[in-house]
Amino acid sequence: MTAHGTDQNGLDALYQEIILDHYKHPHNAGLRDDFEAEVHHVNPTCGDEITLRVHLGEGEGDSRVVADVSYDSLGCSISQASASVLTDLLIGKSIAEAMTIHQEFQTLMQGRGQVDPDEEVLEDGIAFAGVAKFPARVKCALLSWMAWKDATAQALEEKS
Amino acid sequence: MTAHGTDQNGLDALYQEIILDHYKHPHNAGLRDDFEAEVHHVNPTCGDEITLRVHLGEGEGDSRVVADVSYDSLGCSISQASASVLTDLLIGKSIAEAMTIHQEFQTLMQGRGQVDPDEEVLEDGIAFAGVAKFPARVKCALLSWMAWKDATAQALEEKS
Amino acid sequence: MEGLLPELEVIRADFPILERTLAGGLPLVYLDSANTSQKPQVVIDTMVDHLERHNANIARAMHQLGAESTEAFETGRDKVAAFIGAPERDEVIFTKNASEALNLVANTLAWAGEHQVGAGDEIVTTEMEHHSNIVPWQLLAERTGATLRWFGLTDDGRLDLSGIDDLITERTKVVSLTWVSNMLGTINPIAEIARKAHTVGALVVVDASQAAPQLPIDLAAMPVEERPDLLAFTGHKVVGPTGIGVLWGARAVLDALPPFLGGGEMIETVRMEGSTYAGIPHKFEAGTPPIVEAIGLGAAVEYLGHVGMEAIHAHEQAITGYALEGLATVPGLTVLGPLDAASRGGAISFELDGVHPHDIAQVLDSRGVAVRAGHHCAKPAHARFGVQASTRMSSYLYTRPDEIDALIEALEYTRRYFKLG
Amino acid sequence: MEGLLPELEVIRADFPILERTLAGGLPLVYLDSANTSQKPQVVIDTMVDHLERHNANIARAMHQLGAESTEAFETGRDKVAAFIGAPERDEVIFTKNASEALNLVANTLAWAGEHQVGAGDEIVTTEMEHHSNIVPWQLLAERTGATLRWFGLTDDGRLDLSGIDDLITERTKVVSLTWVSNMLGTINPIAEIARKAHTVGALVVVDASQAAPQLPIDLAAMPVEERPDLLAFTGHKVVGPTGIGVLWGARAVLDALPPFLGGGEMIETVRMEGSTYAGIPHKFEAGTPPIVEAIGLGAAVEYLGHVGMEAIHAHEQAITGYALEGLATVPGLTVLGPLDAASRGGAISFELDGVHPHDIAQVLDSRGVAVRAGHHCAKPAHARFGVQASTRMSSYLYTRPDEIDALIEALEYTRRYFKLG
Ligand SMILES: Cc1ncc(COP(=O)(O)O)c(C=O)c1O
Ligand SMILES: Cc1ncc(COP(=O)(O)O)c(C=O)c1O
Repeated sequence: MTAHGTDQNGLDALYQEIILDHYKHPHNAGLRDDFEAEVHHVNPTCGDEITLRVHLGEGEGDSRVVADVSYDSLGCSISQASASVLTDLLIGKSIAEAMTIHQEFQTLMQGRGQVDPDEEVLEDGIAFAGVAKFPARVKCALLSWMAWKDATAQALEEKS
Repeated sequence: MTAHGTDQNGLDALYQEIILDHYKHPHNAGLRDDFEAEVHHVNPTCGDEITLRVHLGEGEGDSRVVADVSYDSLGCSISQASASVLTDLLIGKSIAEAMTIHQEFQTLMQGRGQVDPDEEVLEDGIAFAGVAKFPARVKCALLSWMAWKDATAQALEEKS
Repeated sequence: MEGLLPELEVIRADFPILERTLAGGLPLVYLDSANTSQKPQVVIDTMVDHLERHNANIARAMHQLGAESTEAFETGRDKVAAFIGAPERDEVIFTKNASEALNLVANTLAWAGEHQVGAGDEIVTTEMEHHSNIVPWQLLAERTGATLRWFGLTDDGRLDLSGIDDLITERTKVVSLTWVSNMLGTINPIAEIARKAHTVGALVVVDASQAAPQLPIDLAAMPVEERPDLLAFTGHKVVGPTGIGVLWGARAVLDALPPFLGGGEMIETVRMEGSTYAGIPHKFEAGTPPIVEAIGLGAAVEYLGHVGMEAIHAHEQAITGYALEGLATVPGLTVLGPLDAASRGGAISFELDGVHPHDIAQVLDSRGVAVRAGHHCAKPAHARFGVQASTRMSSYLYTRPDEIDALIEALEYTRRYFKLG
Repeated sequence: MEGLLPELEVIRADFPILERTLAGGLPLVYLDSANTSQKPQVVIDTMVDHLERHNANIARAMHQLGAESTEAFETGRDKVAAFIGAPERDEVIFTKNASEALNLVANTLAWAGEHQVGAGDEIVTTEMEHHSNIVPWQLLAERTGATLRWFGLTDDGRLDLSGIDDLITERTKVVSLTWVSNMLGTINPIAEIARKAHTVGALVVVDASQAAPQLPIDLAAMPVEERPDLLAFTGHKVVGPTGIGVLWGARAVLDALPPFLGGGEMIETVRMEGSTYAGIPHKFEAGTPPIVEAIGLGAAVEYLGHVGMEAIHAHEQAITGYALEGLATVPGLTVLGPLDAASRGGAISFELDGVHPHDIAQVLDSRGVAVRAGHHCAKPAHARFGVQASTRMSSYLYTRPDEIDALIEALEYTRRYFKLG
């Protein structure tokens, strides 16, 4: 599974091919016009930034659909790939389902490498398992996820 | 020369009989009405305080006589005895002479126990030689002397 | 003696300085712990290990040393949070000492924000405070036009609460007081005062500099009405290093205060035209924090936790009781503050007729007994009792009863030395 | 190589951390000294000796430990004064870091006094400052109605002085700038700027956080017109501990500033109704100061003095020159800031096409090479060059040329790892 032969101190566990692919070819990138909430999140220590918009479908509360997540981000491979994977995983899901995935991803990231990811739920997201062993990089992986949660909360408030 | 037989870690060098005598029976104590300048000095670390008045004789500059030094002080044996000795030494001298004595006393106090006092000049003041070995107490011994210098400067300014 | 730490000799062996001898080969009798406490080997070793093997700047560095240093520093915060039972670990702010922690609060209250203090507002403190809990409020009052008011003291050294309804009113914005007096030893009823202050919507600031070393503190377990909004203490009095203090504050309050010092990691983003700020705790930790000190403080409070704060408190009370008994046998000696050990901490200030405190301390020092003489940064409390200075003995978890005996004996010697009756 | 410290191996042996190995048994290549420097054994040992044998609070204590501690602390001040050639040792104020030193100045300028800043006044800084020399001035401007203005930068990373006559005018109350940039490495012409600022009566504040580690400083030898009025630096970057910084200020200026933090030994007398304050340095040292840290800092600057600041500066220039040459060989790598070693300090920030700085730092770390990635607390300078982050290597007196080789090699590896051309 490692990308470069001998694993340099876990480096290949961090930089899985999947991550590098998403980094070089991010999915759903760019800001799109339909949205109910936009947030701007910064990682103060390193300066990584993301502007993220959430567009929800009609309906009530948790059952509304995540119709779109669009974003513009500046940052390292981990933070960029993570945003790309996020959109793959969440767009089209109900908010309830998306929150479950969010929780699963966060648990994985904060598990210090002790948590086994569920490929059924996280799909490409399981490639981030190695990131959990690098505490300084966990924030990179979570930046877009925190932004999405914040934006979704705002979008829901907007409605009510 | 020590007051109490065996010298407890230089204690007897600090508390010479002369010092204890001046402490118990201070000379020229109290505030008197004739004065050109009054100052209030505090040793911030320990709280010792002195209010000191200087009365100068007629004349010009340095040749004026220190007609009186009166004071009210709160403090330890060293600071009290020092004020008492100061008045003995300075009252009646010209300002020029008094400044020389002041300088001599200050040099003794700041000499860390390496300076030999001149009994001709300092009289009872030589009893303070032992204080110079106790850095924490040097400020006690100098409190009244600093106050006198300050008050005298103010009294001279007043005139001009 | 009832209440002493059972393993006292083991504990003493943890403190290398206690083996030191002084001039003349005398053993050290250290009774100045309210001024600063001694440090156990584990605190020193933890700091050395950090400096020799893990030193790096925190938060900002991605390399292995940086990750180790950051982890050690933030673990220090976790340990401090556990030590005081902080509801949230991010509510623990590292400052340079207790004084900075108190000034942080007083200083930020001057500026625009929910809790801003202005003309007509009142700040309440007490006459038994350390200067570090008086001067910041005087500066705040002076600079904002607010009025500083204070609780007076009873003759036996307790807060005079009789006028509390006049003192704490709708105009009161802040009530700041010490939990345990560093001069009188008095333990104040902070729960009762907090309850009252909260009914008028005032912020309650507690100076725990003398409480944290001696009393078990569990903020999360306090009823909210009685819980301080902010609480300060200092590292060097809880067997930790100098250069570090702690401000704990309820999140809502800390979030509402404007920034104190600017720079370093307290920002979210900086443009020349303006900046936004990070969340707590970083918002109040401008610049490189006291890293090795936070790590040392973590080891210190963990050490105290292992010994047990209940056990330390009992030990202090036993020693204090024993000392009060001993001091009562010295002719001409008057203790300032409450006379029963149960309602006081382990600092005892006293006067001895006919000898000035400096002279007492000097003679005691010549016998190896280290105490403090002066106003102990509590001039108003001294003025209240009509004294300019006093002598203070203060014990800690390593104090042995025979050290109290040495003190009493040295006081007798002092009387003889100064030829008192 | 010309200019290297002749006894480099002896010096390296003084720094215990340099013997450490990292994950995978790799040797440590520490190139993050502008972030924080490593500590020589003598600094660690001096601190340990103090904690194990002399620990006591200072100034206030009359006993032997107190006298020893006070003497050691004040000797620390003497050594720092000598290190920067301070005209007077009492002009050296100990703070907790450089950030607090800068904030002390900005904060006290808000209050009544000779130098008070108010609406209509102007404060001048530069676009290459560390956040710690930007945010305090933004807060001051915001809170007083003054205006913050700044020098822009030229494309090669120097101050753009072309508009100096428009920028520094009769309205200017303060000019605050860094001596050496922590991001671009640029050494600024502080003498020239001070001279100009003094003609309009402005105070000159110099952030010497990156200068003090590398350049010989002799304040007393500077012509007064060119001498800063205030100068700040931080202990942990001059091989000293964290938890301590230095503010030097001309006596007349420090005397004229109102107090900053209140409490502890900064007072002359305290009554509940009002207080008066001590003279410098104590006036600005509220609470228990960083005692063991001041002692450690004294040992640190003495150590640097023994090696010789001229020699250290030459070493840094040699290493920097060698590094600039090496970096120039890496395809797609761009150095930010001046390209000649003579006009810059030992921090070199760079970009590598196609790889984000975090990813570079991560790969470098896997090879044992510790560098910093991010905005280095200099977001405006990054914004000026259109980058959001950069990678920074920074050397110090213990850096060996083969460590630069290791960096270059690791950068090549990074390019291969990310499959760049
Ligand atoms: C130029 C400059 N100024 C100020 C600082 C702040 O120093 P400290 O974080 O120790 O307060 C630093 C270092 O971080 C710096 O490089
Ligand atoms: C009650 C009290 N408050 C505040 C302080 C100030 O602590 P620090 O000097 O560490 O700031 C002290 C100790 O000196 C104290 O005893």
